[in-house]
Amino acid sequence: MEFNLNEETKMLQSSAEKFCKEKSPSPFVKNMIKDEKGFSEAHWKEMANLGWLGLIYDEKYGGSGGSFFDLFILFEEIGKTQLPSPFLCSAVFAGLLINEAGDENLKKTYLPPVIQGEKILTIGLRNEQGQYDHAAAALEAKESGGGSYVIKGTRILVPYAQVADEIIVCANLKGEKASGPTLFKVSGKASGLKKTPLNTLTGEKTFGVVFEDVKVSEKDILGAIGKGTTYVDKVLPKVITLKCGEMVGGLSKVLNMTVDYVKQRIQFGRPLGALQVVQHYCADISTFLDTSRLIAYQAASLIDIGFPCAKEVAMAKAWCSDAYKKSTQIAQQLHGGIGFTEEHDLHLYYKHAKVAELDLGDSWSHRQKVAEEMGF
Amino acid sequence: MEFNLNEETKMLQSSAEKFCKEKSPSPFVKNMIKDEKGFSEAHWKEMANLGWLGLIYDEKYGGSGGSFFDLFILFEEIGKTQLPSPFLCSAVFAGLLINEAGDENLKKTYLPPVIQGEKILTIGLRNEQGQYDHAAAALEAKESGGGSYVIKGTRILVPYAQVADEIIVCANLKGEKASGPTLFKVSGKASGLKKTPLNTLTGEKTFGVVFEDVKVSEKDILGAIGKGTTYVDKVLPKVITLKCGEMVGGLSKVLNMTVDYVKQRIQFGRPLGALQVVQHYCADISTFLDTSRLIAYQAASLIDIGFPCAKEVAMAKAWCSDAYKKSTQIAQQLHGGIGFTEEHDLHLYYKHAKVAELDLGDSWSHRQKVAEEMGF
Amino acid sequence: MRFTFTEEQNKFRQTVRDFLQAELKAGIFVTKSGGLAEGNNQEFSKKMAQRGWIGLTWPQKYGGQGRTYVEKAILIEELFKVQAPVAYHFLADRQIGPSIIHFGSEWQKEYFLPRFVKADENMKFCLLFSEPNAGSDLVNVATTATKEGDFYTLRGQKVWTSGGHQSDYGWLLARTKIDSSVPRHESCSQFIVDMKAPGVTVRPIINMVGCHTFNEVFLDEVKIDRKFMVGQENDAFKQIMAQMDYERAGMERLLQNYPVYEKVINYVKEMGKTRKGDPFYHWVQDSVAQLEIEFNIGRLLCYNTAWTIDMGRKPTSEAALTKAYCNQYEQRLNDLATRVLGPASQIREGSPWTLYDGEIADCYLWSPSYALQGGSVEVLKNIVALRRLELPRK
Amino acid sequence: MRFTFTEEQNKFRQTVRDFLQAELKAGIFVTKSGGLAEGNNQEFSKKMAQRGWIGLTWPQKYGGQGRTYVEKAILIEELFKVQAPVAYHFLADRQIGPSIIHFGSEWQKEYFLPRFVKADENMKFCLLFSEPNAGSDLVNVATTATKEGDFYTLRGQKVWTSGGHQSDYGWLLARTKIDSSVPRHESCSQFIVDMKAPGVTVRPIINMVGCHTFNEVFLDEVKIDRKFMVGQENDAFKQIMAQMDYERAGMERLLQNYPVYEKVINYVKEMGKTRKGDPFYHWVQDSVAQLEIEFNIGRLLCYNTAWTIDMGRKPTSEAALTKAYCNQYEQRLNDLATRVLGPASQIREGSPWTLYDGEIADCYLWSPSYALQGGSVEVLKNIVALRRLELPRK
Repeated sequence: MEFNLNEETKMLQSSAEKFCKEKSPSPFVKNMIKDEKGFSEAHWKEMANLGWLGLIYDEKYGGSGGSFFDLFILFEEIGKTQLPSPFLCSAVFAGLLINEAGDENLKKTYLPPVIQGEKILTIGLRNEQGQYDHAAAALEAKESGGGSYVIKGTRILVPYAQVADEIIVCANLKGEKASGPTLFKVSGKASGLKKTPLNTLTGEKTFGVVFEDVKVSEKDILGAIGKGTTYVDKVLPKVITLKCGEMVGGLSKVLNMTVDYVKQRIQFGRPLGALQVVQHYCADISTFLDTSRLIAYQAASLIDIGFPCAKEVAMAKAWCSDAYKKSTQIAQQLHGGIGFTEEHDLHLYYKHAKVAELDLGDSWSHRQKVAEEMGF
Repeated sequence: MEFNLNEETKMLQSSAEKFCKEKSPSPFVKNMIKDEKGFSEAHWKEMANLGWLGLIYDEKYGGSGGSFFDLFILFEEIGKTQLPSPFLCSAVFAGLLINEAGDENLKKTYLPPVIQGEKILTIGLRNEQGQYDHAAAALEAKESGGGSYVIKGTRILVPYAQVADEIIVCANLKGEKASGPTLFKVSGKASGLKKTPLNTLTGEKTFGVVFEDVKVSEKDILGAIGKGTTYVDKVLPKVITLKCGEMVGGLSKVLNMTVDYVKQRIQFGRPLGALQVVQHYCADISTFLDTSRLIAYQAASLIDIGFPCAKEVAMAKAWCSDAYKKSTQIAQQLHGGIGFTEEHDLHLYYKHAKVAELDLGDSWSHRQKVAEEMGF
Repeated sequence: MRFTFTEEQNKFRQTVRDFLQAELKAGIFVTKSGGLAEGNNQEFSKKMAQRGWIGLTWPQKYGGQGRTYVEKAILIEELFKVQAPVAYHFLADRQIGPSIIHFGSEWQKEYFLPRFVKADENMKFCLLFSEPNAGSDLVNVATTATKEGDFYTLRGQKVWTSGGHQSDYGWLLARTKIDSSVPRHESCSQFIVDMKAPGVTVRPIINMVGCHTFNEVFLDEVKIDRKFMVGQENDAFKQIMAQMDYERAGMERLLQNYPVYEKVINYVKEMGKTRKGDPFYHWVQDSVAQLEIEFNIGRLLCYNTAWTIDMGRKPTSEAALTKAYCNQYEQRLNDLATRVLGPASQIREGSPWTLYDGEIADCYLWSPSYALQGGSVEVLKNIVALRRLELPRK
Repeated sequence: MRFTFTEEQNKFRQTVRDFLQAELKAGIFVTKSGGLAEGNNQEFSKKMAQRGWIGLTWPQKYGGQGRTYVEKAILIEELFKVQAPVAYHFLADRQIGPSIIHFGSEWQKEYFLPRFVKADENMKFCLLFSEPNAGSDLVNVATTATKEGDFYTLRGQKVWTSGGHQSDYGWLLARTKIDSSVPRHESCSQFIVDMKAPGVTVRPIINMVGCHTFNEVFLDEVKIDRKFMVGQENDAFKQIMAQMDYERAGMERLLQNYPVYEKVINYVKEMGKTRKGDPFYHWVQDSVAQLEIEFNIGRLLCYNTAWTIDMGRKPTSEAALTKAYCNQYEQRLNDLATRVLGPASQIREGSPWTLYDGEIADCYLWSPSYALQGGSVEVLKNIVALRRLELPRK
């Protein structure tokens, strides 16, 4: 048991902190909500140049073969300022799926441009209720002869679909020889693809995508037919853990904002923060932060060293979901009116906490996984 | 909607309050825990003379045909001082079962002595896990010819079994003509009956009773064969609601004790009750009390006027179980060391809250009933 | 004790319900949470006025109906269950009218009360209490009202003024004695301010839902006639105490998101048809049953508070306890709703795949606001501790 | 970051585990929650001493092993998982020893430390801190220690003295300056008191579990040699601050009811074999999964606190936060256990149909006591707010 970051990680952390603070102050984040793209291409390039996008990939694809734990630290920093970008969907989720499922050729074709930020990929794994349904996908792929398939169905909450060069989906393939859940990549410009921007709580760019008989070929299949669920389940723990990183980052910002506010806000002739009830609320947020960080770091660190950690990942997401959300609710209570305004920054985190809770399984669903791992 | 007690009820309440305070100060209650009988026969006689035991029964059986709501008020007062007696098991639970299921002859034989406190009955409806199992009783009654039956099995948490003249049970009758869950009364002195005192959290007198082929006759059957579950289910809401009365009484005492304590206890140079966190805890207990009282009064009042109120009863027990228990936990926290001693009275309520929670269904199980009533 | 309604009360409820159903059918309004914030509809208020439903509890000599607060609670319950657009008259009905009845001058009574109960033009009120440095601690108000002959001159700034941009009058708290030797709570007075008077500037505050309901109000040398002062000079805090009870007491505190609750229940019923035995369904039904219990208790608390007023008692601690309870209930409701309904509940109004046209998402955003008016949960718990339990201040 | 143990640590854990399993098999003790309160077994302590497991983290020159607090946490974890009977040496090992090392005189070090690490006869300690009017606010202690030549005379009364009736020495906090112009926290000193000295009277307090662990201790003109004063005169509070961190920091705070937790988990596993699909089972597995998460987090907090000490940092806020968290976890555990296991869990030791011989019932009764030592949850939250978050006192 050791609870300190190593020197290299600390350096990465402080450069990431600096980057996020400089590039992503809250007015910028709020502008991006109204922006059509929803992120800055300039930042995106810089993130690629800093090596962030390729951090965990093999050097032969242009990555730096770095540690997953360091990637987690990046997402913690990103969460602090809510820097918007397709990092998670493109260079993590899609990239890892390609890395996991793709053959060497595909990897060599796709990973380098993803890592360099030249291609943006995204993920369409959520059904019309917003649930990940790769185990029994509502999206269908039918053989249409000559090694071709036709994909039909709907995906929603597909991040950055409007700029995505490819969308990776898991479709239920019904073929003559082989069938089952299968990963496909679909060109973002494929005909039959209808993208509708969705206005959500956070305002992050996300889309509903309707597949109206979209044609793909067998070259668009990632990995083996029928193995889609397995690939996704292999990659998901990493995505979930990085989402926890984002949440821990957000939570730490909420604590700082709140403590600062109650120190300077004068009420009844003294700082709000001198009231014992307020102090205990702040201690509660502080406890939520410490505990969330520990349990999330644990998941990241065990993934990093390749330790089996299905339970630890589930514990992290279950706990962070509740802790972050409750912290933003307490923070709202302590901020009073000002925290409820658009002008203030607190709402960015209040909204992020709710959306992050609902993404990739809330605390209940991850407790189910914990229960499973406990042998219940 | 009217939230005041009528004059008659108020008078009953204040006389009950006086009785309980005088007869059942905490040293008495604590002595009764060590006492073999566990209650005072003198009190018992007085309760009968005051008309408490027969309050809700018809005048023709020696009752006073009073209101169920008034009975509830009595139990609230009893809960305040934790006055121990077989009131609930004998004059309520058993009495109501006889009233519900018995024929006129049986009622005339049994209700008057029960109401006069001359006979004590009790109830054996809980299986070896302490669960009410009348819907599928683990107790068996087999025909043994000549209108006789043999009862076999175990009941636990049978209150005051050592002094009970009769124990009412619901046994699964397996007969040639008729079968199913059936109510029997079993003489407390029947051979084959083995009673073992159980030491429980509260120390209320309660027993494990093993039925080793206890002989009963068809005269001992209450009501119709196969209808045992129905009778019990009809009476249970009343018992549950009176248990809520006990809990509300206990809760109100916990609030008073705690508020008094934090007013007089000096810490850091001022009363503990001047600390904002302590004030909020007390406000929480106060809220638990008001809400518990309202929801329990509602159940009692609707039963009183014969309104269908399965949901209201379930809501009352669900809420009171949680509210009372949490209040005793907060009270312990505020009392510190002194509340943890045997000398102090708080533990009586801390223990009572837990036992009352576990009796007759905890909050989870009553929420299930609420869900059912909601059409889920 | 009576936990049922009288026949007369049931009839009254039915009358209200019939009216509302007819209005709904006619498309006068739609049922969507947030009615209080958005439903500014004088025409609708006029219809209510015609039925005597504004000033229901006020004495008849002021145009009221002299009916009970329990009946008022029934009225509010029905209005809020369907989120009727009552914003035009709501504040006047709930607290401005009663304050004028208790503390107002004859002129004020004669001028305002009949207009309130008729929902006349230009009678929408807002509250000018909070200031940047006076929120929970209202005694800190810095806005001054300086007497100059028959006039007062107002100088200062107010904030968090709900509906300030749509209001004709503001109900103002201002300092009338600038003397540090006088206790602060004995140096303020209340005024009625014409929001169109020269020197009044209203600036919108956009909230995190993206809506404009709050405002900043700047008072720059606003001159008002002394007849617009309410009650005794420097007596504002005594008056406000009573007023606050009314502000807190109402059934609306429980029902601002009632349509969400109804939707959740219906959703779970549907779910039960196909998913019995599913662990998620079991979690959901348990959670929603808990909400149902909380809701029912909240309702009893509200009726109990109304009844306390009917008994002629000050409902200070009842109202405080009730509002704290209801605020927390509504927050739990909106949070749970998103989890029961799942990730699509994050999609807002106007987008496809949204649930109930964004109502679930919006209500989660509105949640923190319920505690902003009429006292935060913390302030309300203080009141219960100090007033009811009489715990020591020091 | 490393969330695994080194090979050496794993080996150490295995050694401890093997020893404990052998002791269990030999019937030296049984695993039942409450070991700390009841397991006063000098023979067992001696066996631990032989293995170097008392004073594990102390410098070698005082007979310690100079090992890390993380290793200590491993040791404690294994001991408490099986509820080994460590009460004889526990206090000396956890906080008396470290206090003597930091603040004690050479004589005290030479006399006590070697005897501690050997678990010698007559070396059981108790804490004489709390008084009837000094609980969370220790600065209020009224017990006095008056210097008279080479002696101090003690006069006063202590309370909530755990194990006072079995102890050989008491670690006392007393006032050494009776001068109201001196701040209270600069007027107390610490002493070691022979509990058999004339004038010391120990009176049992029976707790609500029905057990005798607490005591009142009366000090009636107790004379002690000045060599039993620890550290600088009037410097007690500085010393206590450090001592408290050790008192709060330990893994034992999470594990006082570990056997209950283990039983609950096994019970649920059994239940799953027959009741999958049952709504109650679903509620239970969800609730216990939540406990599992809380338990795992508590464990990380404890190791993190240990590691903080190993890094040479004062773990004040970590220890406070950890203890507050663990206290609450244990209370939830014991409460939930009764509900998972059902009504029979109310049956106590010795009665038939009891569950686990009354352990579940007893643990629910012990629950409120965890917050009584080392600071209530409220005091600990104050520490987090003031020390870590640096919120203002006034």
